[in-house]
Amino acid sequence: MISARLYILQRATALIMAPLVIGHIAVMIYAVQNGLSAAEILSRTQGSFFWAAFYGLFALAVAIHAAIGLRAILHEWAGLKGALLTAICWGIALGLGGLGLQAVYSVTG
Amino acid sequence: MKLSGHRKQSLWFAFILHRISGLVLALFLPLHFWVLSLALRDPAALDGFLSWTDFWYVKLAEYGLVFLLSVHFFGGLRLMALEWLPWSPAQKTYAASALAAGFALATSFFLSATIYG
Amino acid sequence: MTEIERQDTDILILGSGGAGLFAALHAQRTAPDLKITLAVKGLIGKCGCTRMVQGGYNVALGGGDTVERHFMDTIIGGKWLPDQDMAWRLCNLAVERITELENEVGCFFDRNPDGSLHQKAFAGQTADRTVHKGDLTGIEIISRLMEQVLRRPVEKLQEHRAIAFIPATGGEGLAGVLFIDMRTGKFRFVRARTVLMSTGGGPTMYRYHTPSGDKTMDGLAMALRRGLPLRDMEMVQFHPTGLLAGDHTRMTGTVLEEGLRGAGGHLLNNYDDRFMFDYDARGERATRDVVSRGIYAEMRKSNASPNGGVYISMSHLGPNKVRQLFPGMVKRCADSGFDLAAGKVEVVPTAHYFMGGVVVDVDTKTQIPGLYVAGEDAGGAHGSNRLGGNGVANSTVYGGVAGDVMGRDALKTGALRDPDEGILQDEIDRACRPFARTGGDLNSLRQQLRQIMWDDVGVMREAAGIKNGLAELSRLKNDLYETGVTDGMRAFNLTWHDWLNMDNLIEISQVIAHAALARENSRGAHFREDFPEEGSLEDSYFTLVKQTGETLEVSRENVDFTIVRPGETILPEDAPATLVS
Amino acid sequence: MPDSLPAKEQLLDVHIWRGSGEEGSYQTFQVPLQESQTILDVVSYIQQYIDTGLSYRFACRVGMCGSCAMMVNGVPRWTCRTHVKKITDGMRPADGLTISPLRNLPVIKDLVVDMDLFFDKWVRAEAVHHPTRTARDAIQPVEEETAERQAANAAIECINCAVCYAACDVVASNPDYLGPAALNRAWSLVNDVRDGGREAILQAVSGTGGCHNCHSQQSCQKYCPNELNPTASIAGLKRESAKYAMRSLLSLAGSGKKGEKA
Ligand SMILES: Cc1cc2nc3c(=O)[nH]c(=O)nc-3n(C[C@H](O)[C@H](O)[C@H](O)COP(=O)(O)OP(=O)(O)OC[C@H]3O[C@@H](n4cnc5c(N)ncnc54)[C@H](O)[C@@H]3O)c2cc1C
Ligand code: HEM
Ligand code: SF4
Ligand code: F3S
Ligand code: FES
Repeated sequence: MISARLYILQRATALIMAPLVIGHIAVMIYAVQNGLSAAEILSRTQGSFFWAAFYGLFALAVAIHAAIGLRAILHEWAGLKGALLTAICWGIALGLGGLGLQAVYSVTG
Repeated sequence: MKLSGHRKQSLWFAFILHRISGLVLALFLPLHFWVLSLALRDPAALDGFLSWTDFWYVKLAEYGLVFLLSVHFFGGLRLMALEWLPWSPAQKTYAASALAAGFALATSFFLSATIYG
Repeated sequence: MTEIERQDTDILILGSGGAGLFAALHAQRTAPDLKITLAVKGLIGKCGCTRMVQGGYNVALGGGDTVERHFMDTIIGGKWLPDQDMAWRLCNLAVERITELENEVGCFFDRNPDGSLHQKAFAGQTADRTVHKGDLTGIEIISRLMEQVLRRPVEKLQEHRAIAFIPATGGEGLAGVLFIDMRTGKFRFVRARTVLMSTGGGPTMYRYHTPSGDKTMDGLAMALRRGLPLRDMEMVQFHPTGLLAGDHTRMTGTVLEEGLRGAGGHLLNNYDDRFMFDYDARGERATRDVVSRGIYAEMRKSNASPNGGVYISMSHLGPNKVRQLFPGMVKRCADSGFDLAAGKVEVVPTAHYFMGGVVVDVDTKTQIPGLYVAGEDAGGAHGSNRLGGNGVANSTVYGGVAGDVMGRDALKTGALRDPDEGILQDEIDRACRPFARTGGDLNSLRQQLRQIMWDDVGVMREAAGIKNGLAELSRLKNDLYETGVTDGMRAFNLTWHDWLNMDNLIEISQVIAHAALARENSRGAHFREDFPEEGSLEDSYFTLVKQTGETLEVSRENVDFTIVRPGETILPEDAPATLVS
Repeated sequence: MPDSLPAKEQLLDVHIWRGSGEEGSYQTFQVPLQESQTILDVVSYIQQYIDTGLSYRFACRVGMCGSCAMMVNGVPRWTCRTHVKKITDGMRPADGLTISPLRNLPVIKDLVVDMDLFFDKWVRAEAVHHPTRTARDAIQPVEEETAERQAANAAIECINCAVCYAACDVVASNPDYLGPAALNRAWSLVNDVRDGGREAILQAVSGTGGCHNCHSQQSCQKYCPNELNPTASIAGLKRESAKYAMRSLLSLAGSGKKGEKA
């Protein structure tokens, strides 16, 4: 179910996410030390182009990456295939991407 | 899925760990995004959520998620190394190291959250 | 009347060893528009002995070696009994065939540092001539051939056991072949314009034997029943070192490679004495037949190991060195519970190859129009002894020849021939015979057969023993025909096939015994204790056995020295005796 | 009965799968233990001495033909070279041996499976030599020491036993997946300098059933009786075919642009 193209996309997004995951976890370790609050998060992220780009890229990459990953799982474990599988995976990618960008927008916008 | 004999080998466990972690992370993501987007619409609700994190069981769940993320991360790096670097016979060691590293990273997150949080 | 499925094809090939697969490729090339059907007792490419070839493939590829030298070695090795035209064609076409294997089929043979094919010398060769892929040459040859055949439009009839050649009504030529579809247990009759028999002989009627379990002389028995003459049937080659681990395991009899002795392995009797020098000045490095007889004689002196053989010991070379030199053999022994590197392993001579076979011409044609024979089933090319490395050369060379010839002949043949329905029905009845009986003990019969052949028509023979063997074989045959197989579930019924195997094995055992009795001298693989001399080379004869009605007729025919006479050579006068350093 | 039973006969419980197609169940037999005894010997004993209707497949009996693979206590193995002791050591004797047909292939009867699909995929993977020379040309000189030759050689000693195919969960759950053995052979050919089908192979292993479906479970490598490493071969294919796909994407994009200008 995974062709060369999807493979490339999945590995590429994984590579893109690699430093982002490290960054994200580091921020979390740092952030939780001061106790989490909406205000605290927003003060750090709001209006920051850097964080918008950081999390925007993360959200897009993860949407693609997870959709392809779930494609394999849905095929192998749920037996889905063909157009239905492709449609579902597009749905997951667009859904995750949309939700993700919305979340990024709400904390950085 | 019964654990039949052929699956009783460490690298199969590494595979299933990678898959489960990816799957759970993917399922968790929509929730995560939804909670964050509350920041715009309803900061108080977000705070309400965040205050939950004071409960130990939520902390544990959080720990679990961070563990899954870090173990998936290291596992992913391991897989890409397997695919793209010259073959190494030490695959079991790498898988064990990825697990250990994921564990260490998640624990340090957990500790800083419990000590300071 | 039993239900039979019927179908037609143009070219029908029995067996997927080196001969069968090559025939399929060549027939497809020669007659691409004709339908080709490949019928096998096992799975395509996964049965038969070509896959089990270890040492390699003999071919003269220059560097001083010539086709003439290969030919002379073959004739001398066969003790002047080979059909010289067949031997010549074998040596000559091997050159083209090895190139085809490497270039077209894709075989991956070992190389010299300069990139050319690596060749080594087997015993009995005067040049480094054996092309190989490590010590698993057969796997490489058959896997590559199998891929090529699988990708071509060849009809597959797998787990189809041929049980009879069915002549045309009126008797002119062959109509087709009757099979049991082993998976369903039903009969199938396939009409064909041309049929190749390449079922690979295989002397599995001996207590110890090397060939794969699917080989039970089916083809030779089928040919015998249609009245075809078989030649050199007394010539059974024994390999000196078969693994010995008791009668209850199928590992017993399988080959421990020749190279072990070559590298300096010792053969020890039960008292840890190196006994081979009592029999030959070359000790363990003497030729296969000599070492086999040495071991056999030692066993008879009550010097045998617990399981009744002798030991091969390599440990004096240093266990690590043995592991490094023979990784495959060490691992194989270890898997079976033996330590070849540091311990000693029980061995026994084991029936390995069958030189005898159907009389054919150099184009693989038999006396029956439409029937062709190639590979180990065909007699003549090796005479009384096959050189190591000439077996797979023979099956691939003549398999290819058969494919070409059959392709051309099938294009010329008019309508398919109609079968003699009476014979068809008789053959079905014959196969169903055990279902009408109850009782009997097939396992005991199998063990008796193996013991009789081993004792009476084995490594060493003499008239009284052979006669005793013949009497026992007749008794065995009667017992078999009173032994039943439970009917009801014919699909993949191995016990039914064991019965059919036994039928063929006993029949050919009788032929072997008759031929062995008829040869009153000792040549190559055939050793008569009552006639130990090789006899006059000038008057060399080969034996012929033919079935007429219920009786076997044995005759002798003089070898026609068409190319070279005993005492002469076709090598240039100044040619060195050997090129092997 | 064979004449060499040990003095005190020890019996082993053997549970064997009987049936055909999807239907079947386990049946238990008692087999005397012997000093040198393989799993194939155990199965043969049952067919010869206890239940003459039992079906199984073997040919060479020495690990060369790859006909005899079965699941032994849930693990795929070549049975002719698996010593019974290897399995029973460390096992509770009461558990006995469980022998079932090879996984991931349709069952014909009892322990016999239909291997056609396995070989169909072999051909579909273009895992068949693509000649560049004919029998009339000279044999191509190839140096053993080169990296390509060694890579081709490392993957070549496959007996197509389908043990790896049975061990792989992707094969079980993705019917199109070509499987470790076919891909391993394809990788050998990609490295074989004599092969003219590189592009055809890379294309054949890049589709929906191709090498990219492998999740590196490595059971193939773990259980391959010949110690081959299909995981490494498949990794190589993933690399080379991804590069190939990138190149063709780029060249497509390139030609697309030219098309626009024109
Ligand atoms: C262990 C071993 C090692 C050997 N090593 C060497 C070596 O190093 N060099 C060398 O030159 N030779 C060697 N030989 C000999 C060589 O393998 C054979 O001479 C040669 O391969 C025979 O080829 P073939 O095609 O005639 O028969 P095989 O390869 O034996 O094929 C026979 C085919 O016929 C099929 N068949 C049998 N009966 C029927 C039936 N009733 N209906 C349908 N199909 C049937 C079989 O299933 C099989 O597919 C070795 C043999 C053995 C056993
Ligand atoms: C939060 C983010 C992530 C999510 C939700 C996620 C999700 C998934 C999912 C669902 C799969 C499919 C698993 C399978 O087929 O067995 C997968 C596979 C994979 N992931 Fe992730 N992933 C994330 C981050 C990462 C990161 C950061 C990396 C690498 C650094 C990574 C590397 C991989 C790789 C290499 C695979 C392929 C595994 C295979 O084909 O067997 N992932 N991911
Ligand atoms: S790769 Fe190994 S396990 Fe797979 S078919 Fe080949 S020999 Fe068998
Ligand atoms: S077991 Fe299967 S998942 Fe890949 S590494 Fe082997 S093919
Ligand atoms: S019988 Fe040939 S590999 Fe086991």
